[in-house]
Amino acid sequence: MDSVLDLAAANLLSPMILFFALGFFASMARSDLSIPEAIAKGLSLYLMMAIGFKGGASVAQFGIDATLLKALAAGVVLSAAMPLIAYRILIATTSLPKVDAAAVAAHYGSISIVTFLAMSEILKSAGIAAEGYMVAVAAAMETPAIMVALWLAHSTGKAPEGKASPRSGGIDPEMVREALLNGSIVVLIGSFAIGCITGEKGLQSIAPFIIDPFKGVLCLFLLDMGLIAGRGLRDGARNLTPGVIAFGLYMPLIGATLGLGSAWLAGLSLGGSALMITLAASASYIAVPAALRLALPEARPAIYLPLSLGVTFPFNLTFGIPLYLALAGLIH
Amino acid sequence: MDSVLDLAAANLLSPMILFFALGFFASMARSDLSIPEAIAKGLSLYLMMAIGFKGGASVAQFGIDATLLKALAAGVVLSAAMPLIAYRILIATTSLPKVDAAAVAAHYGSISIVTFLAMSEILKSAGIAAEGYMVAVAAAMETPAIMVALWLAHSTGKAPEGKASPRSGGIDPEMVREALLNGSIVVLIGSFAIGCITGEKGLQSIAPFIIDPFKGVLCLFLLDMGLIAGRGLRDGARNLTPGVIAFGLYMPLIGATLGLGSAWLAGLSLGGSALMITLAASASYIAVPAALRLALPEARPAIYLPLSLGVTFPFNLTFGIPLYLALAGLIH
Amino acid sequence: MDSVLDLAAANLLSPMILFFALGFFASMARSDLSIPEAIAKGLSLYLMMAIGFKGGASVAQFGIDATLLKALAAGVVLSAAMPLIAYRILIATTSLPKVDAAAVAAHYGSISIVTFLAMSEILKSAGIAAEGYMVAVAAAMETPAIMVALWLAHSTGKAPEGKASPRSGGIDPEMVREALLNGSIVVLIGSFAIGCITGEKGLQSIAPFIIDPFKGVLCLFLLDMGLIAGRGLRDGARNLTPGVIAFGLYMPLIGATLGLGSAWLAGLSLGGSALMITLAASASYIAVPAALRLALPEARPAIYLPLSLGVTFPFNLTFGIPLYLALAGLIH
Amino acid sequence: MQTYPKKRIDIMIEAPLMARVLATLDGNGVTGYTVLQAYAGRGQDGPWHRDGVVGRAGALVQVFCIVDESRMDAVLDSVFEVVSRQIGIVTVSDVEVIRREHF
Amino acid sequence: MQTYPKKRIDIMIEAPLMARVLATLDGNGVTGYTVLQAYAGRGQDGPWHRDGVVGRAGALVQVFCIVDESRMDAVLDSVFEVVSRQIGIVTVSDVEVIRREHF
Amino acid sequence: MQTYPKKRIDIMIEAPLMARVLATLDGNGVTGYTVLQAYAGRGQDGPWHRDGVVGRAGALVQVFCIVDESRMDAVLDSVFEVVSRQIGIVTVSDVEVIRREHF
Ligand SMILES: Nc1ncnc2c1ncn2[C@@H]1O[C@H](COP(=O)(O)O)[C@@H](O)[C@H]1O
Ligand SMILES: Nc1ncnc2c1ncn2[C@@H]1O[C@H](COP(=O)(O)O)[C@@H](O)[C@H]1O
Ligand SMILES: Nc1ncnc2c1ncn2[C@@H]1O[C@H](COP(=O)(O)O)[C@@H](O)[C@H]1O
Ligand code: NA
Ligand code: NA
Ligand code: NA
Repeated sequence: MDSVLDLAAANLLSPMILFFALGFFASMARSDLSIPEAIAKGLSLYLMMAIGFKGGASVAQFGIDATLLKALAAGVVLSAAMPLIAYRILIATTSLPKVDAAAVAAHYGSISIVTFLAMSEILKSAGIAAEGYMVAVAAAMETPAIMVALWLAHSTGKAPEGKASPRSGGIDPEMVREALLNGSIVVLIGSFAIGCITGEKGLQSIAPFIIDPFKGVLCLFLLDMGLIAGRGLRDGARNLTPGVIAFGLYMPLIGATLGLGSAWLAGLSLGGSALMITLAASASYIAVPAALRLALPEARPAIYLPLSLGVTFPFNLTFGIPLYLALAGLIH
Repeated sequence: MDSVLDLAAANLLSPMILFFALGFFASMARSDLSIPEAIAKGLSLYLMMAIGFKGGASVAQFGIDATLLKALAAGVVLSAAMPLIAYRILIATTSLPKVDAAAVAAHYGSISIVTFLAMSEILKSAGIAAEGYMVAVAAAMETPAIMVALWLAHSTGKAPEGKASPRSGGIDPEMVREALLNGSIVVLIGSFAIGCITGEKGLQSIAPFIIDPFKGVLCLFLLDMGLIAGRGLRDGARNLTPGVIAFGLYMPLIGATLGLGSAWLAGLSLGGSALMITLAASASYIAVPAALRLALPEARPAIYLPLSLGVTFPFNLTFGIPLYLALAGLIH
Repeated sequence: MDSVLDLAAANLLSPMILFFALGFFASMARSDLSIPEAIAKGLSLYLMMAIGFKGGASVAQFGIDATLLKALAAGVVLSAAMPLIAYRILIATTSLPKVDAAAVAAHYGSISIVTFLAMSEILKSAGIAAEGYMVAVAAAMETPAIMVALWLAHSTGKAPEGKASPRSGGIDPEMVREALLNGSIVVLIGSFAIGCITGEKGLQSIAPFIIDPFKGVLCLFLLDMGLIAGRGLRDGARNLTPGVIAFGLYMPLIGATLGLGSAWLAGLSLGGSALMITLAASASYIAVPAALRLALPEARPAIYLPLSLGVTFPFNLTFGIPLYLALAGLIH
Repeated sequence: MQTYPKKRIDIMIEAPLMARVLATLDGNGVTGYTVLQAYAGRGQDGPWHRDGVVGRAGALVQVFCIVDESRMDAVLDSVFEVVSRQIGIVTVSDVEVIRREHF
Repeated sequence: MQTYPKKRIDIMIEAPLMARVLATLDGNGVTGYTVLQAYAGRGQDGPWHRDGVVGRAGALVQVFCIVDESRMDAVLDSVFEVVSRQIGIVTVSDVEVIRREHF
Repeated sequence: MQTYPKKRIDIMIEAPLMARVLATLDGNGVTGYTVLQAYAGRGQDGPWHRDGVVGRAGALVQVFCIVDESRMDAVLDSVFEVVSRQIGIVTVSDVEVIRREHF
């Protein structure tokens, strides 16, 4: 237990978390600090490219085995199953309308890649190796939750169809294509593939760009995430009831538990398990909101965005990460 | 004297100054070269983050002593006193209306962080150490000058109040809050604090991002500053009388002398003195103009911007820096 | 022949080309991946600054000789002569109107700096040195082709003058000034000059910015070029007849042959020859289109942009580069 | 100078919906349209700012389109169908153009 | 399609003043507004360009707001109070909207 | 609040032409103008998007200018001369302004 607390303290006092906190409190204090959208997008592209490439190069070096398939399958099942659980809990414990409950559920089935990055850095600092293909698992977990949540919203029959044209509701193939080909996933998976192809040699040739400054760039990016999360919470807190906020804090723990089981079933290493738990515990705030605005416009972003960004994301980053690493230790 | 000239020559032929000159002449020749606003803002955030963090980490390493408080106090006093001097000189030697004189005075009391960065680099190349907390002194010197100048403008009674609503004139608390929480200061002081907390270990973990490429990034940023300064001078020179231009060249020397005295009183090291002198000699072109557009809209940006950006900034960067370093040598 | 194939394979499997391919196929698959304009502009500035500076520093180190002048002269002659050849071929083999033929011809006389960068990287990986002043040759080759093409368009008399005002046609001095002072050229030549002045010492001081991460940044930039080229081809392919597409594939070979001759005449090294051949073979898609929209608005961008960007650029990057290096080997 | 009366349709829409609105305009045979990116705003759902938004959701774009009056109703009907379930503000105003052929 | 007449108020203002103008609009109970970022311009004080400006000062933003005619005068009066001492251009024009409830 | 009728001229133009159009406006003695950067669009020549364009060519900017009716024809004539050979859309609409001196 000692080491969990040590880990937690070390995490809270790392530059990454402190920059996040700086952004968070700057927003709360209504500072005019902001990072231009173009820069934030550029940093995010860089992070996807770097993490994908490194994962691919590591696969090229250590090879793949049956665990890859098991981990992928576990990820997809988790992403599809968690919204069902989340939805039931929300209906039972909060007064959210069904359509909002389905929308929130989708976020918790999907993942936050930044939380994944933060866990990867913690593992790296602690000298714990992880399966390189976990980035592919991360990519695979982004979308299934959206499909399940849409099915929930429409099958429970309460989505107000109104005068909507057929193509603005339901799961149409165009939407699936869009979700699968969204920019971040393409860069992540594409860089992963390039890493696999060019291997250690390719990695060496661009290491001064994608490895050396990585952690510093992540700090700058987390400063921006802190600004956004703080703003989200500041503007959005009044829309969240205590029951909903509580959900944003315990649902990650439920996800983490399921992630732990999946990691164990798939036979992942300590580092891989920590990443799988983190993915399960994390909630989306990019891919899912964008998809839902198109496919489930009745669901209110003013509920799901502050919850995922302003409550769950900071919780995972600060307290979740050391806890999930400790959890992973239970099966190794 | 020899070594001053050597220093001056070395400074003029450094990549930093040459990139500044490239930008300056490109603007003068009406090239369409420009650096997108988002990139310039991103570079500036990076520079604030890096300089703040490094300062903080150095404080963590070497500790603080009473000099810190003395230097902070000296900085605040300087920032508040210089506008009074500058204002009197302007009223006595130029035909600027009082409101413009007060506005210009505010700029010379406040500071230019880029000039500070350039001096830091020169010190680093010359192997001269400086107190890490000088970045905190820089931050503390940004705002007092604005308050004093507003008081000048309003107390000399000539600010045309006209039909203005009460909240668009005077020193209201909201404005003070805005000035203190402006983005650059938050990043500078926040990174300083993070550097203090995470110390040498934190610095090492992000050094490949914030230390190694620092000088190169500064060169690119100075290219942009050159473009902006050149454009400012090109479009604005016609608004400046010879008396005003002369003020833009000798006021830094007055500031430098006062800075020298303060550095001596505060007991700063050679490097710290050079930085203090540079801060006193430099003139703001970011924080002060933004604040004045709100609080003193009658003052003409067409006067104060070209003067600070197109006259004083290039002067300090090219001739000022070696001179200020030599001045610092007088008390060590 | 073996080694050419090896080289070709190595090139095709390098991270640079794979990132280009990733972008290309992402566009083709209509992914929403995009790189913000400001980031793309920032990356491009960085690349110009880095390549210019390195070239200049290498000139400072190895000195210049008569070859420099010969290479510059050869470059200017090539840039002016190739549009004449290209124009004739287009008129003879395609049904393009004269004004479009002249416009296309201008692109093939001018150069693509990114193709040049890619060749430089290949040379660097292969440990082949090249004359640092080749960046100056590249800059010198950008503009002459435009002048010749405008003269072609107007002298062949078929440019529909219509009710156009005199200043919107012909070669006016303002346009020449604009073309010579365009942003990329100013940064390239300016950084070259700064590299010459500050030499190896200057280079060392900013190497962690302009040398170490260079290849990685180029990969990210090529991802964007792939996106743009793919989009250009996707939207523009229907405007291109087979004859025009074929021209986009064999004209680089004609250019390469002329480049080979010029390199031989100028007495360039193996690396320098490979770069000269690459410049001759490459086609512009930045400077020339911008100039033509002003000076030859009747020419259709829907023809010249997809041809240069979507056909010739990918061809050069993938198959051209190893071939041109092999060609350079013929004279060494 | 001779000018001709046309209608300008302005559609403020969330960025993720942009592709769908443009496809609708394409399907209605308008001769062209232009998109501007909004920077910040506030509505019934609270404020937003481009620099404070992650991903595409949340930020708005403004699509405008100059059309002949004769085509206006058809365009409005089909645009309305797309935006009726989402955030979307549509305005119409009178403009004069100087090149008639273009619209 | 049924449309309803409203007024569109456009306010060009220096970026540092934006927060103050938006607060004024908020205080006047307008249902919403949108801000666009201008790129360049020229006025009596000379030219400016977004890429050539340091800090926030100098660049302009354009705030627009669709309001009911009944509310227009109140909005204009209070906006004018804010912009009267600064650079600021305010225009009003007629538009038709398709969703009446929104404004 | 007292307002005064003016004309708003909007000129959509390719970015490389911007300098020329602004010089024309300067030459016509307009009191000022503002430029917005467009983000994407489609016309007879197909679609474009700011993030998918290399260099300056291809992207559009929108120049607008509030002028007095008396000056409108002169401005339109000379702008038309510049844009007649290029891509360019010019519209004119009615606006009311609150500060008469400014235009
Ligand atoms: N009256 C209005 N005038 C201009 N823009 C508006 C107005 N109302 C809403 N908007 C814009 O539309 C967005 C969504 O509005 P709403 O659906 O009311 O939340 C806001 O964030 C604004 O950018
Ligand atoms: N007549 C006008 N039409 C459009 N924009 C204008 C006009 N006059 C001024 N502006 C804009 O308002 C800014 C300030 O104008 P001024 O206060 O005249 O210096 C200019 O830089 C332009 O961006
Ligand atoms: N009817 C229209 N309404 C608004 N913008 C248009 C219209 N037609 C063309 N445009 C814009 O002008 C550009 C060039 O149009 P075109 O000359 O038809 O290719 C397009 O890419 C659009 O951005
Ligand atoms: Na999850
Ligand atoms: Na000062
Ligand atoms: Na060529």
